[in-house]
Amino acid sequence: MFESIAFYALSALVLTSALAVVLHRNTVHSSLFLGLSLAGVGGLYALLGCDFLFAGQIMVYVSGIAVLVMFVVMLLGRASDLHLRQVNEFWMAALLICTIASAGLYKIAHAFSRSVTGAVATASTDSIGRLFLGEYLVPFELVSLVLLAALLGAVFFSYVDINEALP
Amino acid sequence: MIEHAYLIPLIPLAASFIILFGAKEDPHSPLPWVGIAAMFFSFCLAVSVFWDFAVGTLMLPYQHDWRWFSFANSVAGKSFIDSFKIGVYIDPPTAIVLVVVTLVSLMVQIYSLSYMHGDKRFKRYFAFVSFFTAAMLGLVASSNLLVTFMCWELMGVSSYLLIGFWFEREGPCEAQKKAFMTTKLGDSGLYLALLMIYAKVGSFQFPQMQQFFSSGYMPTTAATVIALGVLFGAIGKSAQFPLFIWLPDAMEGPTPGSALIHAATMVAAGIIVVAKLYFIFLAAPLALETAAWVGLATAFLAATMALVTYDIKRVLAFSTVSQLGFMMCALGVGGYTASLFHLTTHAFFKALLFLGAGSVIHAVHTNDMREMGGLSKKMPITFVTMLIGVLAISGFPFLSGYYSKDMILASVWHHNHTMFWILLFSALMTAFYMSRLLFLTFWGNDRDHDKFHHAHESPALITAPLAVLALFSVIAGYGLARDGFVEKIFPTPVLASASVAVEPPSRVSSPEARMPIESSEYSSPIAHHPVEEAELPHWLALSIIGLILGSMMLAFLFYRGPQFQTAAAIRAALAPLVTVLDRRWFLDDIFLWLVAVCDYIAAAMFWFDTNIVDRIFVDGWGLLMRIFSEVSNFIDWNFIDTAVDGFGGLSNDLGIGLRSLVVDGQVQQYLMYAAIAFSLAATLILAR
Amino acid sequence: MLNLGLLLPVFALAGGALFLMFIDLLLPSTKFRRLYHLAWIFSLSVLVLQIAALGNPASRGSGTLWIADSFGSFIQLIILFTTTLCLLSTLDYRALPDRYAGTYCALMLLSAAGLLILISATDLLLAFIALELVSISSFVLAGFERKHPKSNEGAMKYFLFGAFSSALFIYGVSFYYGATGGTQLITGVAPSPLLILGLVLILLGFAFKASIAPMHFWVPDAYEGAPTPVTTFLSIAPKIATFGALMRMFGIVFPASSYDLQGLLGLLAILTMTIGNFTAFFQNDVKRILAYSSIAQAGYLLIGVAVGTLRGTEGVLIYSFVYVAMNIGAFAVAQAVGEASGSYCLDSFNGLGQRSLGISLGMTFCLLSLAGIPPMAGFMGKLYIFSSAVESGRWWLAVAGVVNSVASAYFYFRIAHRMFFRAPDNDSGPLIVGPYLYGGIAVAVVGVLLFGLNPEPLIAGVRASTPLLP
Amino acid sequence: MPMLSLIVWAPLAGALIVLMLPKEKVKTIQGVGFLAAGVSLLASLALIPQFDRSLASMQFVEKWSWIPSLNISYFLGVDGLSFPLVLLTTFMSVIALIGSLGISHRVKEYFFWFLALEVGMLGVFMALDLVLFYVFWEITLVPMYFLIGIWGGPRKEFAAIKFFLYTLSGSVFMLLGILAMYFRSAPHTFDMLELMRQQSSWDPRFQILVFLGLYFGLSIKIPAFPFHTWLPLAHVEAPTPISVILAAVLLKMGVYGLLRITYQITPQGFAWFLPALVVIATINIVYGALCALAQTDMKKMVAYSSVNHMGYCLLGIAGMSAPGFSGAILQMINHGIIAGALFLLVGVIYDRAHTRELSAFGGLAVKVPVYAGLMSLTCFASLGLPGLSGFISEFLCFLGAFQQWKWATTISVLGIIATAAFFLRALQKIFLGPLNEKWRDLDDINPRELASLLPLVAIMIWFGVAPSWPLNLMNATVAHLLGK
Amino acid sequence: MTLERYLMVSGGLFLIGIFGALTRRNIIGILMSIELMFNAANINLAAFNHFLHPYGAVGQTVALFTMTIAAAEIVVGLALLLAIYRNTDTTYAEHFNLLKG
Repeated sequence: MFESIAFYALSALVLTSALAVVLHRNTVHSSLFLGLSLAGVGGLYALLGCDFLFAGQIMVYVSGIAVLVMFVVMLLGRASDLHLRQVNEFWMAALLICTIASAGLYKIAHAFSRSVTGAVATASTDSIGRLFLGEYLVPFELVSLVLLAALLGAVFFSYVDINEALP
Repeated sequence: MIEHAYLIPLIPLAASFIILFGAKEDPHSPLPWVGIAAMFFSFCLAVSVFWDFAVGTLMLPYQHDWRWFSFANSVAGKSFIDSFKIGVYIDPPTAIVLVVVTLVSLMVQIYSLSYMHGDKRFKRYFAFVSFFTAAMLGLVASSNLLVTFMCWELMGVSSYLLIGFWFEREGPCEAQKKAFMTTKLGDSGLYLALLMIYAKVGSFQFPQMQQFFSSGYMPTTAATVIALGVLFGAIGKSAQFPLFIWLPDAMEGPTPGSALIHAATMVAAGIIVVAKLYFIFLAAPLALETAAWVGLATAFLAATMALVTYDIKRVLAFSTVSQLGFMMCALGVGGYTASLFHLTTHAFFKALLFLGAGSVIHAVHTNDMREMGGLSKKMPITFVTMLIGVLAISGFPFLSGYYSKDMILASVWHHNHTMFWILLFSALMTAFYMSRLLFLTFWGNDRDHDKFHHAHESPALITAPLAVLALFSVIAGYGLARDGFVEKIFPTPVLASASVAVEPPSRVSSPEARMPIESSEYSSPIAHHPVEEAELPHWLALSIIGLILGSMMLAFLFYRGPQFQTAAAIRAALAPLVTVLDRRWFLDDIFLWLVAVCDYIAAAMFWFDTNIVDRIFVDGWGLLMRIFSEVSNFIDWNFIDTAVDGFGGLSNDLGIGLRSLVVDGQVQQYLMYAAIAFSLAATLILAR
Repeated sequence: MLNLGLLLPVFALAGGALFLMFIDLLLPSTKFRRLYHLAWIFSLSVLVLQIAALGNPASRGSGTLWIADSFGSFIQLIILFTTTLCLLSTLDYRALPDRYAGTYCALMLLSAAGLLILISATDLLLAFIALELVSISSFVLAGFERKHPKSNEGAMKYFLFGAFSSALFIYGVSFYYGATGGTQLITGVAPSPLLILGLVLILLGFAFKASIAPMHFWVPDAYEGAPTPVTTFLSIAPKIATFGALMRMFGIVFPASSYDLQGLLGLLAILTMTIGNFTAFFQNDVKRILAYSSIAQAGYLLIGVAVGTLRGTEGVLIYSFVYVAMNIGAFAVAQAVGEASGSYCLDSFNGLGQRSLGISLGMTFCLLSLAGIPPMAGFMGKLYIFSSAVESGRWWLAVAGVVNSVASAYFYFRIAHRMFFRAPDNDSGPLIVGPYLYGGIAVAVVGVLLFGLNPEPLIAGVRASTPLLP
Repeated sequence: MPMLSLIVWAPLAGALIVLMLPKEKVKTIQGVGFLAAGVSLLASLALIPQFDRSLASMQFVEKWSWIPSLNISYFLGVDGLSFPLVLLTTFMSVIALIGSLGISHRVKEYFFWFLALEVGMLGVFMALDLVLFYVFWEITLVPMYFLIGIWGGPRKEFAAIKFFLYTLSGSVFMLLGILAMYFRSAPHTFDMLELMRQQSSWDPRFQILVFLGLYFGLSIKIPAFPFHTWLPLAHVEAPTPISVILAAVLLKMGVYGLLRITYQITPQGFAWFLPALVVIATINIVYGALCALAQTDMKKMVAYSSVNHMGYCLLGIAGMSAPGFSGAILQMINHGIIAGALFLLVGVIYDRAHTRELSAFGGLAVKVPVYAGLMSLTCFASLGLPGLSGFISEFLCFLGAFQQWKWATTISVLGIIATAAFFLRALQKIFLGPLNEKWRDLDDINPRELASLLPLVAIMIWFGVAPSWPLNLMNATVAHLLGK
Repeated sequence: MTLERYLMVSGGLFLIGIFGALTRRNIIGILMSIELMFNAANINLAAFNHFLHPYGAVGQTVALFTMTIAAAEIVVGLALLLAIYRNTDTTYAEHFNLLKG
């Protein structure tokens, strides 16, 4: 019962704030809603018993990414933007696409209307750790390379060369 | 000598090349003598062959073949190497025709020495004449129908060259083209006949073909079709109705050339080929009948046209056409002997007439008879020889034309009385218009003083050939008709027995031929036309002489004075008819119209080619593109109505359509397609 | 069994990248150019090592999430070769400031390492991470001319499209996980809607990298904007590696035939080549033309995947191989012209035939090869690919392929047309080509001719490589 | 001594040498070009005495493995069908090279492409492996594209690309047909002779499909209606020597393929298509002639006359009889000679007058008698005047076709009249009538042009009077072809 | 609670993400939308792990990887955006149309 209430509440939170992210005129607000939505997703993880994931979600997404985005938004945002429409002329087409796709996704989901949870939620950190250092060792190491590349890129792009900056 | 008969055509051929390439062009070149010498040599050869035959020391036919080329052939899934032969086949008619041709050509060349003297293409003319004669001799002497056809075509091209000899003027150019094209039209019939003959017989050797047709293997329908094809060829070449239109125009060429083309050689070739292939006609009664009627129509129509023409050469041209009609008609009614006899005599007197006319033209520098008159005083030799020629062609008793024409009339009389009367009327017209020519030209007073004043008798090089030909015009008829010699020379072929013993056909290629013969379907081996050693009833023969003399008298009455008012009055009275005749029964107009239609069709075809067929490719691609672009437009609701600007002629609808997918270069447009792909995947895959 | 040794080349490259970054710190700024040399030597030595290991059975086998088979190593050779040549041609590309050489080379090597993993991966997670490694490196590489708005824009579009398709890919992986309970590629899974949708989404994710329609839209923009050596790299290495991965997935593990995906793949193949060829008609920028051309080439390659037979697989490998030669040649000439004239506009090719006949002929040969005209290598590749379609009875694919080849000849010949039929703009002398670029062109042209005239070694090599380990 | 390889590759060697020469050394380049083409010509002439005319099988066969994994071999050989065409090619190449001496612009490239073109043409006639055949077939396209596009007339670029795309779109379908045959054979092979042996077990439906693919490619090259429209454009825009090659050799590749591949490997498809082929042949003849009649540009007229003449070849083939085949092959040779000469002649006058409009001339026979004579002779040869080479082949074609297709042959024979009409009209407009004063200073033909024309004219007369020499070359083969 | 509900939430989130990616004019908006799509995938993974494959934590691990990758991507993206903003002074997607056709 609690689970249902929590689920629906969290779902509503996730979806409405997601809608707000994509629809809100003010990009700053959008980024705030993004954090909210991501937090809601974290809540869903918790409901599913994914404790480590929940923690990761809050730490990486809500406190990392969402804040980073907000930071950039504020860096690049301009007051004038608030008066501009933030949705382009494709919205009708996009809506159509999403409507069409939703039918398919609904059908997929519907196939699992009877599958209820079988296992009791247990702490999964242990098995995650084993996977990280066992089967998924190489991906784990590889991710570091990805992050390294991302880092290189980020540095490269945001680096202001003294010589270049001069006129 | 007979074993060297192959030299008869080859020597003039060689001479023509020597003349053409022997030296630079020179109005006074001595090279034409080479041609004359060559022709004399050929003439001597031909005469010796004929003489040997006439005195009985030589048995004709003579045949000698060489292998020409071999090619693979296949019948019913079996293939083997077949070969064509090239060779001479001389039978009595051939022998005499060779003599006639070489003689006329010799005379024409001698005559031309003077006539063409000083022309800037003097030498070339003789080369053409020699070549032309060579082709004619080859046609006559060949043992292989294919070679005959080749010579036939070569003659066509040399007549083309001769008619257009003075190509700087428009007239000869048009005339030569017309002559070539018209005869070419006829040739296609002969060409098809050749194809059919080969398909049926499998050989082009005359003896083999004769054997095949005589033995009755040939279905009548096939024989008829073949014969009609041959006939069509002859119609073109021998200027029969309705293809005679080219001949009057062909008078644009040098007059001696006309004499050669229209007296002894090219126009006779049609008759000769029909005669050579007479065995086919014998197997095809319908074709024979057609030939007769075509000849009749030609004889009649041409004669009518000659009545109203004032151009001296044109009159002769129509007269030629008319006489050829006589010959064709005679062939059609079975008068083989008569026809070839007339061909022989006609060659002499028509060459004479042409050369005489040339002499006149040479003297007065006009073709229009209305500007002549009274020339007998100035040009006595020409006049006398022309008179002989006119009398001969009119059928004046005991001159050559009398015998041959009489024979033709006789054979027609025995065939069909209606035809006879029409033909007789044509003969009377012949007498009339030839006399008219004579009277207008030589009689009466001079109508054009200036021209008359300058006129003078031609030099000996011109008059001598006239005299020789006049001599032959006089004696040829009697000489040949005496003792039925003509029957010996021109024995009417009959189907029942092959006239010569030849080896059986090496091969009978047509599959039908191997089937048992069903009597109803195949022509019977018995001749349809039993040979009639017929003569006209005496009363008729005599009255014909009278009528001919009468019509000559009539011509005298009409055209005697300097102004020939009588004729003019009659002409005025019959104005519509005269117009019809002047316009040559509108046949020319019909042909011009046909040519125009052809041009129009050609233009339409070309339009079709550039605007329709060509676009199959260009727009084929375009269509492909359009289909794709429709598809992409369907996807792309940001349809951009882009003006199609052709690049490189390739339709670019597809490119435009595809490009419009991304024309804004906006990233979300790109994402859109990815999303569409996603949604399609999500729905379509699951709709299974 | 971890069997990490099988990933040795990857580690070598990644280590090389780290090493370069380290050296970068130590080198004085005047000598940054040496980093390029270092990088290509690195790449080349890995290539040599790989070749040396070809006959070594110890270098074959499978690890937990990866596999080292001859199929993979064949494609790895192609990738390493391409990387080497692209690094070399960078030496003759002036627009890149030397001071970023370290970053550039490191990213290039990382990207190559990612591709090596991608081709060996038998696990979707590993493949995903490899893809991301490649993507992120190439986003940066594509935008490497930081001050250049076109480069920026191309990188941005590339990035957005890439991120979007990554999302699709991982969404597909999640379905795959739902259907199989893992991320490893395993055979014999019953086709359920969940699985199929997952596979299709994964296909779309791969399609992004391989520039298969409808995920190709970024290609022309990114290619045009990116520095030319990077364009060369992007047009070859990721594409071929992705095709390798695609073939692993749809050839072996989820045979397209048993999952009803052949029609879809065939359709995508036709769509891809049609879009590529027909859109290329109207381009006036050579890099863009070549970009669309590379889209079209992906379409031809996809035919081989769609056919799914052994011959199709061989065809893809052969075609990939010759594609490297001809594409490198074409891009190298384009770069040489671009360097000389400062523009990649078609007009800058005007009269090249009169200026430098050799280079123009080389370019012509490469273009002919791309159009699939004998006796160039491209013809042999197409012959093989189309013959696989004919053999399996998919006439429509072969017909679409040949029709597209004809259409493609049109725009390839637009370049030849400019080179030979137009007069040079002004009295410009022979084209000056840097030594490294010249070498690249020479290698490519020799390859194009050699493998066109004597494809036997290539075919034999491919035949030895095709038996895929499951 | 692998003579056939020598013939094929000598021009390539020449091309490579030309490529290495500096472009200023025009004389050397020309010399190398002549040397290379001359080696080919001499080698092919040297084969004549060795060529056994009584054999129907392949001679001088060279077979080496080329791509063993696909069972593709380097397989050359000639028989009575291809040997005359090889001779024609080597011969016409030298003639065209003589004509090429007039090219003064970018000589190096010209000779390079020209020699490359010769390699392709020769290879097509010798290859006995379908892939090899296809490779050579396509090799001809590219040089041709450049030769038309660089040295052509005003619309050369469009003509070049149209030629290229048109022929390429045909040949790719041929490729599909080849592949289909490959996979049908067991073991898979591209060997033509082997396929000829195996074809009897293929079902008619398959043969028809394959035939259609092959025919599409071949018919474009021939060119058969309705795929002929590239020809007028390409001919008109190409430089003179290239028009010569195009007409003399390239068109023959299509007919050759028809006889070599479709007839022998897909006979059932061929037989199935015969009624259509005969209609196409008739259309080619009549329609080509009529289109030629509508032309005012000499070169275009000659181009359409090629359409018309290739119709004779098709008709002869459609007859499915030995005379027809002989005629078709001989017609190929003769048309090569005659059309080559015609294009050379048109080039001669174009070089002087810079126009090819028929109506722009008039009365030239007075000014340029030698030229007029040669032109007339060639025109007459082309319209099938007996005694010149066109006649015999035309006649054999008709002879072969007539037994089976009476009506089509009849219509075609009537088409001859149209052929005669357009040639005569052209002759009249150019040479006859009053002299157009504009051309008062026109020069007659010069020795170089004469040197390229006289051999052709000599052959025209030779083959017209005594066709046994070319026919003997092909007789055994043709007999074998039809005697199956 | 059934898997269906979770899948529907995830699907909804994914579609909202797609919608945003297609329609947000601001590039940052697009980036945020793509983050939503990644999260949708993660919900799927977690839910499948929980409902269908409860033994082991592969789904969760993959989700963690995804999170990391998404973070890496957004970092690069934002840096790129910064660089572009410096050059062009805009963050609106439709302003980037130099390259087209």
